[in-house]
Amino acid sequence: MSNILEDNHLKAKYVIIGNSAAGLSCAEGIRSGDKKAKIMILTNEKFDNYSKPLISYFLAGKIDLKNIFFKDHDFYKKHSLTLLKDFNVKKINFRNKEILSWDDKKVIYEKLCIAAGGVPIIPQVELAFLSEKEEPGNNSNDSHIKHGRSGIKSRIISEIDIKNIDGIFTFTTMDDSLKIKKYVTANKIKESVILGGGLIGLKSAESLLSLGIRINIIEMSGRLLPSSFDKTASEIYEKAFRDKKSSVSVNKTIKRVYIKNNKVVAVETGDGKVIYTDMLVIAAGVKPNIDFIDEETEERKNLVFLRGIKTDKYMRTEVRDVFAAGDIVENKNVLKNSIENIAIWPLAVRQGMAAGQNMAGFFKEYSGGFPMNSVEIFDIPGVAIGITNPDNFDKKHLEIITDYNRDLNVYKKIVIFENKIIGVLLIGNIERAGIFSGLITNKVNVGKIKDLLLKDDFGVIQLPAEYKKHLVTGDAVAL
Amino acid sequence: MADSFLKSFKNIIKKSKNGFIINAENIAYKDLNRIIRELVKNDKDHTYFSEDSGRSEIIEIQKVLGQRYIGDGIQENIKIVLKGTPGNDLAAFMDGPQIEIFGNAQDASGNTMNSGKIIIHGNAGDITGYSMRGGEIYVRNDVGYRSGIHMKSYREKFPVIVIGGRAGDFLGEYMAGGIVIVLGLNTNDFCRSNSFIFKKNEAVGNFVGTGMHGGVIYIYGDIFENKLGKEIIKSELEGSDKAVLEKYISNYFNYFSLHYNLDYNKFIKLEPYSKRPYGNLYAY
Amino acid sequence: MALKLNQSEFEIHRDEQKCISCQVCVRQCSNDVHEYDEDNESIISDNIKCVGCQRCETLCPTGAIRIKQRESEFKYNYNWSPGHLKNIYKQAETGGVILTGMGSDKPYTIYWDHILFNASQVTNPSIDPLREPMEIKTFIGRKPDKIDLYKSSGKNMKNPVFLTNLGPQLEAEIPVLFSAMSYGSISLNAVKSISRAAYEFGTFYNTGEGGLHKDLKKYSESTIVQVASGRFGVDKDYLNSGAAIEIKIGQGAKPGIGGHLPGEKVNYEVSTTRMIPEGADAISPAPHHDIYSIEDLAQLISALKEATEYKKPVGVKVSAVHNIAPIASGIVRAGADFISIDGFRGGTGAAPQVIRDNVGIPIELALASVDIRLREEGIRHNISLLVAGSIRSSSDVIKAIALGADAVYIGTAALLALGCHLCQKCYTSKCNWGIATQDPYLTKRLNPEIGARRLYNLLTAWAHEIKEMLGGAGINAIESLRGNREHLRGIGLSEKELSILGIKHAGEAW
Amino acid sequence: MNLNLKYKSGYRVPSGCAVFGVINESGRVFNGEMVINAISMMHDRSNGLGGGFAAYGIYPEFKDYYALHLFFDDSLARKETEVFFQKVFKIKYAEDIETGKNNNIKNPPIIARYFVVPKNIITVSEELKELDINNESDYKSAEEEFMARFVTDFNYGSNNAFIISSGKNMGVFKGVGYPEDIGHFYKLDNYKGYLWTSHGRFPTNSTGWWGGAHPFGFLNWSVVHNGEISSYGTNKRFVNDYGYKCSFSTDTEVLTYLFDLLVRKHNISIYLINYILASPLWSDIELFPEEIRDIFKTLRIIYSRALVNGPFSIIVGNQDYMYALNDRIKLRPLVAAKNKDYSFVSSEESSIRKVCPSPDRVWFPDGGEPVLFLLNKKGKKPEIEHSPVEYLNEYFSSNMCKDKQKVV
Amino acid sequence: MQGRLGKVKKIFIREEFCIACRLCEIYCQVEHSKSKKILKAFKEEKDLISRVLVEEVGFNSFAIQCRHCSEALCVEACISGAMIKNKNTGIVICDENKCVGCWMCIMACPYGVIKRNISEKKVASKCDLCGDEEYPVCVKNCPNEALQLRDI
Repeated sequence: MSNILEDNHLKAKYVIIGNSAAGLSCAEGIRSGDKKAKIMILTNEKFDNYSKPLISYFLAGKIDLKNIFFKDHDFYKKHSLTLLKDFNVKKINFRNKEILSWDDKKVIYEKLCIAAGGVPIIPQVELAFLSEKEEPGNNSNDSHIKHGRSGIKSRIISEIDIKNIDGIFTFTTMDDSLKIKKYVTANKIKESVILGGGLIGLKSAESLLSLGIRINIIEMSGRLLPSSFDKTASEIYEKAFRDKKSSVSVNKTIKRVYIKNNKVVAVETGDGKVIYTDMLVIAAGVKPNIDFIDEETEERKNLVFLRGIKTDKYMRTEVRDVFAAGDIVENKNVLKNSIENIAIWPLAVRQGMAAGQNMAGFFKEYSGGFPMNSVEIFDIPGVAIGITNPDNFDKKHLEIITDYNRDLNVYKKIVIFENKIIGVLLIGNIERAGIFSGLITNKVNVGKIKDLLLKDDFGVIQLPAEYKKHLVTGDAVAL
Repeated sequence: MADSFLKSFKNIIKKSKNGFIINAENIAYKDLNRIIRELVKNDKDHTYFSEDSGRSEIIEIQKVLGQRYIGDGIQENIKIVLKGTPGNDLAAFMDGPQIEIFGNAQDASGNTMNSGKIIIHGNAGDITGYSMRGGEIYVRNDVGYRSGIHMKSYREKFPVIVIGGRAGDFLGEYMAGGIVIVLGLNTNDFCRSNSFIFKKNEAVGNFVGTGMHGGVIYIYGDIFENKLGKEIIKSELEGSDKAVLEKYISNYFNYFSLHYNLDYNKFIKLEPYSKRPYGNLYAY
Repeated sequence: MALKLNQSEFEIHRDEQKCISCQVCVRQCSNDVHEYDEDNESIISDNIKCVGCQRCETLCPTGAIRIKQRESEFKYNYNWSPGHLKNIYKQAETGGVILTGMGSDKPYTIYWDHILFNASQVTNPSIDPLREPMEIKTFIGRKPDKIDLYKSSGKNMKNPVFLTNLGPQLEAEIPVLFSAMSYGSISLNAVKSISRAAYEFGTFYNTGEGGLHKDLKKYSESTIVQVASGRFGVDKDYLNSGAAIEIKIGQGAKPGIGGHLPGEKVNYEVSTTRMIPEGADAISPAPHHDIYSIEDLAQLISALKEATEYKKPVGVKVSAVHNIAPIASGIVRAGADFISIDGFRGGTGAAPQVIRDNVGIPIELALASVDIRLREEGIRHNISLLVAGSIRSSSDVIKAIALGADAVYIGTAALLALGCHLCQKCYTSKCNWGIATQDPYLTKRLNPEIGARRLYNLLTAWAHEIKEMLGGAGINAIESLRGNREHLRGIGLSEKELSILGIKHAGEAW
Repeated sequence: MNLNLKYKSGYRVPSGCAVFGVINESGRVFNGEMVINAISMMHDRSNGLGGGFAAYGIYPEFKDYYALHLFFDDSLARKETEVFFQKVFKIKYAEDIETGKNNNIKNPPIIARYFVVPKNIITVSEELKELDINNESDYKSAEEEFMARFVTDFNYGSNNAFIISSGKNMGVFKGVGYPEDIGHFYKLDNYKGYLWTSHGRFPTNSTGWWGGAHPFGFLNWSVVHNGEISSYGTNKRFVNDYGYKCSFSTDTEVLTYLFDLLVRKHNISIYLINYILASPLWSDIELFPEEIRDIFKTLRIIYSRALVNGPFSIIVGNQDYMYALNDRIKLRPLVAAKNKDYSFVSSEESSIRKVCPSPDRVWFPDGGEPVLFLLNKKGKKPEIEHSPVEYLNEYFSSNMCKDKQKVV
Repeated sequence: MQGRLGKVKKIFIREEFCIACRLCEIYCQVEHSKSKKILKAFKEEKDLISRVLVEEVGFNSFAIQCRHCSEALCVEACISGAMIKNKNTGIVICDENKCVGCWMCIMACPYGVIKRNISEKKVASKCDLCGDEEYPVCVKNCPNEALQLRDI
């Protein structure tokens, strides 16, 4: 496939930017309707495909390179897909339907799906470059940057710094994972700071922990996984971290990172505490990867709603023949009835599939989604579905029922709004979590079974009759 | 002993151009059959009958009436010509000869026959070809009930019955191999004035092929579905079927000097669903 | 609580090597025999609660359980059998009548087992039922003495006038019908199984006195609706919903005794079907209180015929009692179209043991004597005779028909096909096989699709066997066997018994 | 003792046999030589334990009298019988039946015939008093009924004398021996009849006895039969229920009573009899045209006990016709032939050809398909009522039968 | 009962006939054990997991296992490509070699019929319709045909 790269002008009926969940689903979606036309997939990476969520498992050594691919090796061949690797999109000329790369390759499309995913958010952290003799944190205070001190060089961190300075990493790509792996192995790293207690933070923490590295998580908000967890849930994991001689610091930020000899040596938190560390993982979240869409253009304005690309229910954007799917997209949150970016794998797949089918001419609706995530750290599985922290809901119709068994480390929280479940948080026992996502998706009235929801033997059988019938006889039945 | 036996019948045995002529009037079947056997044994040259070579040594029996078991158990390839009405069990256990009857045959002709040929210029009675294992039977006109019952092929043996007229009920009952062909053409027994029983104007009676688990029945013209035994399936001819039919039907036409213009597309073919129709009958 | 003197009837053997503590037995026993001990992760079984239904044994996936009749429970005494002792202990404790279920298990002579059937050899050919036609279709209903086919005069020769009015007939594809078992005494799923099997096979089932559940109306052409003394569920619709009507006078297991369905079995569905209040006892009086004599029976028969416009055969079911022959004669003369006679080994959901085991006569003798008596009176051919009371196999059927029956009813055999293991505890309503119970947890265990299939299979198998035996005897229509006692021989029977049965002894030629 | 009691006391004697029958439909009479010739061809089908003949039209001079043929054990029995007969009958003529000497015929009984009419039946029979007799035809029926009861009662009650033949202008000649010997023993070449049936017997289970030989004669009926009836018990009880007493314990006796009951007493057309004795299968009945299906269904249901099961071929003689029938799945052979006004039925074709070498037509009746040859008395067929069968025949002949391709 | 013969077949749940004996669970555990022998599996192996689940409330009960949905949410949610729906047979299978135990599928499945198997490597454990068997063992061993394998 690599020889294709030598061709400067490439054409395909369908072009997909992005080679992950959404992109490949999109390709499958197209193929389900159009068996023949050329499909070209552009990726800025050098791998065939790999599952981004798996990079933490790879880092932890739980899976090898062979298994990090979520599509088989013959996937491209089977679906006659042309994959252009190392294709870094510089800009898209929507009027001419051209995609240009930084190395001046050009791809011409008839229909385009942008599934370029997300990129890490880099927070405004100061980098302090220490000389050999300087030590981090001495007399440090908030005015440090402004006034300077004995000539310490400092600046706000940039993407280039992450690439160039040893020990600072983001953690969203295979490259990141490989780099970290190489770094920790080569330097026999024992101590690490993770900036951010969100999903990426936790995942990277778990991986590093399993490599025998102590973790210091610095989370800006009051709890881990702030979008999904509540304080109780967070504390279960915080305790688990502490048990592993790691630390979790909530309501804290990192204001400064100390670099010596182009290498991270310590971080200083917002309250002035210095934490010596060999490495720093910046896990402050991701944002839609829309940088290659020229900010000046008309199209950019049409495409982008808040942070990502807005699509309709057919995954069409405002620009003709341009579709989008995956973490780059802003679409409906069915629970809030709002438009937002929900960057989770299942929705990426679903959107990609819908986009692909619509590109091939079939009307396939994507009806929106809601966030959900599962983690398992220190053998404690946790699942958060929907709105687990219902801040903006009318309290009158809101019920939150919880059950916390400290001995077993089992915590259940169910958020009910107007007799319908809108959020579920399960820690410790997640066995039948999916039933709740079903109830949420299908907006099932649980008014009569509220008492049963938290029971250990809660299952399909207790569900309201009609919905149960749908389930039991549901997909598999025509009685 | 044998010679003296034959001598005692010298008045009724005459040498003919190519064999013997026997006048069987009022001769008991035991005597008649022994005469035939002795004549066969005496033929030391074994210049037996062969249809292909045209050579023939023929024992012709005239005025046959009711004598049973003619040809029973004979293994040599002689030809016997019968004029009259032979009795039951004609050619039972026969293993070689060709018997040609100018007249009707009674019941159980070709019973458990191993090889040879029976050509009947008339009708044949019930259970014609019972348990026949090999050889061929040609009946110019009709046959009675249960013709071809339990006939079966075995290794190189392959029994064939060709019926020019109509066959009674239970044709090919239990049939396990071989071929039965019913033409339904040359019948003298079709619309019977005395018949009260509901019979469609068809070449075969009821319960065709009941219990059949091998072999093929070909019938000229379609038949009423209700007549089919529950173990068989009706289908149309394939190319190879036509070749088989042509072979035996041309024999039939030759033997009886007949000719019909047959439309081979009008044949139906009956075959069993299974070699083991009763596989599920028993509880173990 | 005073000491109970009765010991357990069964021993539960659990092979610990095989027991995997899966608890299927625990979950399946409605008598709470088995209990899971969490501490030991093992199962403990209580012999005394066991009724010997073998549900656990049957379902145990490793074959770890064996239920054995408990031996030497009492000191041996020929006269005072364990049965007597147990009953006395129980009665001494409770002061009650000993109840039991299913037919009598006492060792009276079973005449079926002393009768042998005939086959052809040489003088006539046996007939191969698989290949040759073999007819076992049976018509049940009243038949006239002779036929008057057409008018002897009249000019319209093209349209002969058919004079004989045959009267309504039940057309059964096999001379085997399912006998009366009411919804209430058995579960709806059991009735569904039976009715569906009857419908699909082309025979009949009998509602018993339980009324006709709405789900069974679709099988009405295969239904015999029963009118018993309690008249449960009987209305004009009910009468018209069946193919025939049977007036129940008596039941073989409990001649002269009424019935009693306890209120706890009368749930919503049963109450609707029987048209009685929910939870109320359903009591069938011993006699019909409009029948105190034979002429009253005639009156009821006529009333039912009037109500159904003479479109359905009306029969009468009686127990086989000592003077059954004249009783049967009276029933024929009262205008019944068929008589059902239930022998003393007939089954029941609940009967006083003392009645069940001591009242009535065996069906074989009743049948023979009724057939002869009706024949002597020249009225046998007018009526169809159905017999019941422990028909256990196709050979019993064949023998019954050769003795003179038109058809048989099977009850216990049908329940066995549904899984019954004859534990005889029907009256407890805890039937572990989901048959004699209304407990929804238990009735679920009988899937009527499986039940109907099993019954259909049973009839199919019996039909094959009946045909085999008929064919062996050189007969190709069941009517040629009816009353053909020449094909029967007794074995090990006294002259008197042979004479009542009207058959020769084995070894005697024609 | 020829009339050994034990054969009478409920022992049934099944048998395999040869049957033959011939009728001249124009009513021309011919002597018994032909039928002896024919039946002798089937010598091997019998074993010398029974043979017999029935002949119609043999007693024209006594045609209005019942010709009773009797076997007596001894002269005492004969004496007693004759005294009894004197009371009941007006005896027109009586004689020993002439027999010839035949070495193969052993121990014949005393054989005699009586031409009789009953004295006033109203006075002799209490039972018949109840009958409603208004005219000659009623009286004729009543007289037949009287004779029927008399004959069955006589045979049932007697141990040493039997009436073997009781019709008018007909007679049964039978005994223990091969049929050809019996024929010569009775000198049948001296008799001339228009309808002859004959029987060669191969009884099993017992030695033959004179009374058990065939044909079975009862009133004008004579029946010869080949095969064993599996439904014997059922059929016997059926005729028993209608007052027939079975004295001879043979299938043939029961068959005869079935014909008498159905045709004479129940007035069922001879055209319908096969639908009872060899009923069509239920599956065939379903195929009948709807208009008459019920009739056949009813017929079978009511007369289910008259279904004759097991292998049989029978030839029934009557003053008006010769009737032959096979069981419905044809387990016994039957061949029919016609040559001008002679018609034949036989177990084997060779017997027919023996007496009629080239008949116009030879055919095998199907199982349950009757063969009926009517006597054409003075150009007048016997009165047979219109029946569903004619309708059926018409239906099928118009719908089904079309000429086949002709021989080239 | 008819065999699979490559057709798309599914297990139908018939609640009205489930008798809560749980034999389906027992046989499922055996089928997915190492030895596949009931005594050996139960006596010697640990952490047997049933992929069919009997739910019971009062006399109501049924056994539920993977519905092999036409649009399977578990497949959609799977981040490792372990959960695959075979387009020919319709069967959804979790490739335990690829599964990393992220439990996204458990979270997605509205029937709640995927289980955590943490006995060795963490993997999602679910009904595979007993791949090689003519009938899934739960269907084969249901004494009351409350589970039926039928064509779609």
